[in-house]
Amino acid sequence: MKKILQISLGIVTAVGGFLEIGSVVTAVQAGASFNYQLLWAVLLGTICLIFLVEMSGRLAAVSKHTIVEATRERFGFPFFFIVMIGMTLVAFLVLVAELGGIGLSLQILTGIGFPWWAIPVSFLVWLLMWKGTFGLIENGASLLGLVTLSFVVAAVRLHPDWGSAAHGLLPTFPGARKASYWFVAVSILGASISPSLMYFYSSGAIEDEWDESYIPINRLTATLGMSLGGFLSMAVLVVAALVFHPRGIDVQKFEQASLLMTTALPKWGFTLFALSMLFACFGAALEISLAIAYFFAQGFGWNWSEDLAPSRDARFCLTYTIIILLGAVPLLFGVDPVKVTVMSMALTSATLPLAIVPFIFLMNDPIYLGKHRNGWLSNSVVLIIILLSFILAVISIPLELIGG
Amino acid sequence: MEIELELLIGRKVRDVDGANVGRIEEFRVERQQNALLVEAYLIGASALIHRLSAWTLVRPIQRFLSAKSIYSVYEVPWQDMDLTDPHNPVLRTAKRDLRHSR
Amino acid sequence: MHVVRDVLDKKLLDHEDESMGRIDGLVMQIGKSSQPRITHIAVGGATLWARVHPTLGRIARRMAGKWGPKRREKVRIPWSRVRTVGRDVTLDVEAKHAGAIDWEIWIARHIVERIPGGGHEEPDDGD
Amino acid sequence: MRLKRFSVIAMALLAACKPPTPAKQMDSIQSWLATAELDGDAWLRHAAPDNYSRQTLELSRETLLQVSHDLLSSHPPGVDSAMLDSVLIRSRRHIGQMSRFIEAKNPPAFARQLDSLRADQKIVKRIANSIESGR
Repeated sequence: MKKILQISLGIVTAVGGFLEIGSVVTAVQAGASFNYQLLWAVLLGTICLIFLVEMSGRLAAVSKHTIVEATRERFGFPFFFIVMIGMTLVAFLVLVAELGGIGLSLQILTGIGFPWWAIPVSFLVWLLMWKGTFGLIENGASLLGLVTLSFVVAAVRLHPDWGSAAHGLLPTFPGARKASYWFVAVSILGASISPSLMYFYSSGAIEDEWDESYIPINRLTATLGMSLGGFLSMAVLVVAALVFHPRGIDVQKFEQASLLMTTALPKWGFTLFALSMLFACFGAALEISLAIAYFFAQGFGWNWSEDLAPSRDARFCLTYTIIILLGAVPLLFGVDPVKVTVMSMALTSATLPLAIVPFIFLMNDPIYLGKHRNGWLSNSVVLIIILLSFILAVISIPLELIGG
Repeated sequence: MEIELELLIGRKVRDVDGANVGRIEEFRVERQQNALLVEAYLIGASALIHRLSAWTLVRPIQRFLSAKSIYSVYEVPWQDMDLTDPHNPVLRTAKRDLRHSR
Repeated sequence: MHVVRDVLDKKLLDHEDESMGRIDGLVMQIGKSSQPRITHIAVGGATLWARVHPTLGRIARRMAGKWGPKRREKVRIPWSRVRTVGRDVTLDVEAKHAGAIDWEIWIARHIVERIPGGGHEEPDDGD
Repeated sequence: MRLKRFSVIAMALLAACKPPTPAKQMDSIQSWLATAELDGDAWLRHAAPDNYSRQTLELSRETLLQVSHDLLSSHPPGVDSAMLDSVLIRSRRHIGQMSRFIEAKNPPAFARQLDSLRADQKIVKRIANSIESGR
């Protein structure tokens, strides 16, 4: 009975915490510009994420190490330092995007511009981290995040042509606008395959003191939770394809995306979108700032626990305090969060090998995982998808930039 | 003399004739009550693989490429290593006299 | 036992299982004809950054002298204080006195505890 | 190495954004006309709040102003610039009126402006297609 509860809670957190500004913006752009054509990217990214999240949990449960701890111990500090730079830079951009997403949701609800929200929002995020516990943050945020299920309702109410949607699940080569097609594909992959999520997940497994008995639970929650989450992003893409694509709206600004559900759910669509983004980005902002703090603390061997009083793990708390404060700065200057989002998602895929290749080494380490280490299937699936997104990223990012 | 062991990792080693042997990757030690006694230095790319305990990942690839052994790992007993200049370690023997540990 | 794989970069726990950093470096004694012995564990920024680049090491050392806890000499723990080497390395010293967590304490005292809700160093009601 | 890629991207960001093709600009013009139309439609159906709708109409109007200025200043070949200019000015006026009628809480007048905006959309579409075929 207890296990069933754990599993369902895990799935709820996974689903509620899945969407964030990255997955929504990229899915909306994909649907608006390329109809169902890019659904395959969401599918591919989700499959890869399922494998990676399952591995993160398994590593923590068996070796009692988080990914970051194991990386530092196995590869030594000099290499770890390179990974740290790459990951924290990208994660910081994502944090800016999430804080901006909260600001934008409040902007469309209140009419007050998002730069004004930068300070209060990041203060609130910081306060929750300062006072809150891990359970509160993880469960609370993702329970609120369940409002994102409204995207599915919207998708169903628009009666999409499921047949042609299914066609989108198979990769196809674009007719026109090739550069932008691949760039959006890359940012979708980057939005789905998020290393920070892995760091957060494995740290959570340690905070909840998982052992080998959790392996089946972990497998189940990772699979169900992440696939349902991926299903949510697909719903977003489908709605965008039905609302924006026929009208020739090419979504560049959050204000455009905000109209996503006004046709499917005339009465509540607008508010539901705003609230979905508000809660989703808020949860993601907490998650990502925790992930960054975990990264430093675990890498340097500081005390780290979201459940301790700040003075018991001072350096850990100081890290996320500084990160969150810095995250507010670009928004104060009115940097467009949507632009930050798209770029940070593309950069995520560009930096994926840096995070994932060492991780694959760890997942095959007999010392850490014994008989629970990866099989050839998981290894090849992950590596292939990672290398694919990396190559696509390296090619398409410059093209996109030159294209303006 | 005192040496910071962590700085030796990755240092190139030459033998008596000045021939390049490889990089120091690992140290095999005997644990004692109040110190670790260095028994041998592991040199070469395979030593790196061993250090990353990555054989389970590398062996299949090796087999797939049907390469007998990608690299040799040299296990140098402490007597044969001269660290008087830590920045360029030198062997007291010739490369050909080294025994492969794998 | 293999030092780099099994010891270096492992987490250090004091006698109360308080985390006190990682094994950032190891001090090796070599003599003319005597067998090399690893006698001390080195902890701290100066040791750590020197592994990335000597210059970084020097900078870290200089800053350690000027800022925060103002500790000039590197933190070294004799190997004789090592209890077990397993998933982590446990010592029979107290983190506070070893000097390995000077920064943790300094930041707690000078910054975190001055922020409302920061709590104090003794264990809190876990909020 | 990551840092290098990072700086490369940063530099590219600065160097990038050479003027897009007329076709691209027409796309973005249509996209923003459609945005204004969808937003207006949503407001009429009480599906979007006043503040947001006004701001979005403003945003569309400003973006349209900017894009059409860029487009016309480049004198695109095979386009009746005068006609395009006039229709774009007209539609911008409609959008401006719409946001004013939101303030005035005047749906009927708002609806009239919305209809004429839709009419202009069709004209712009025709011009756009002519460019597409012209390419």
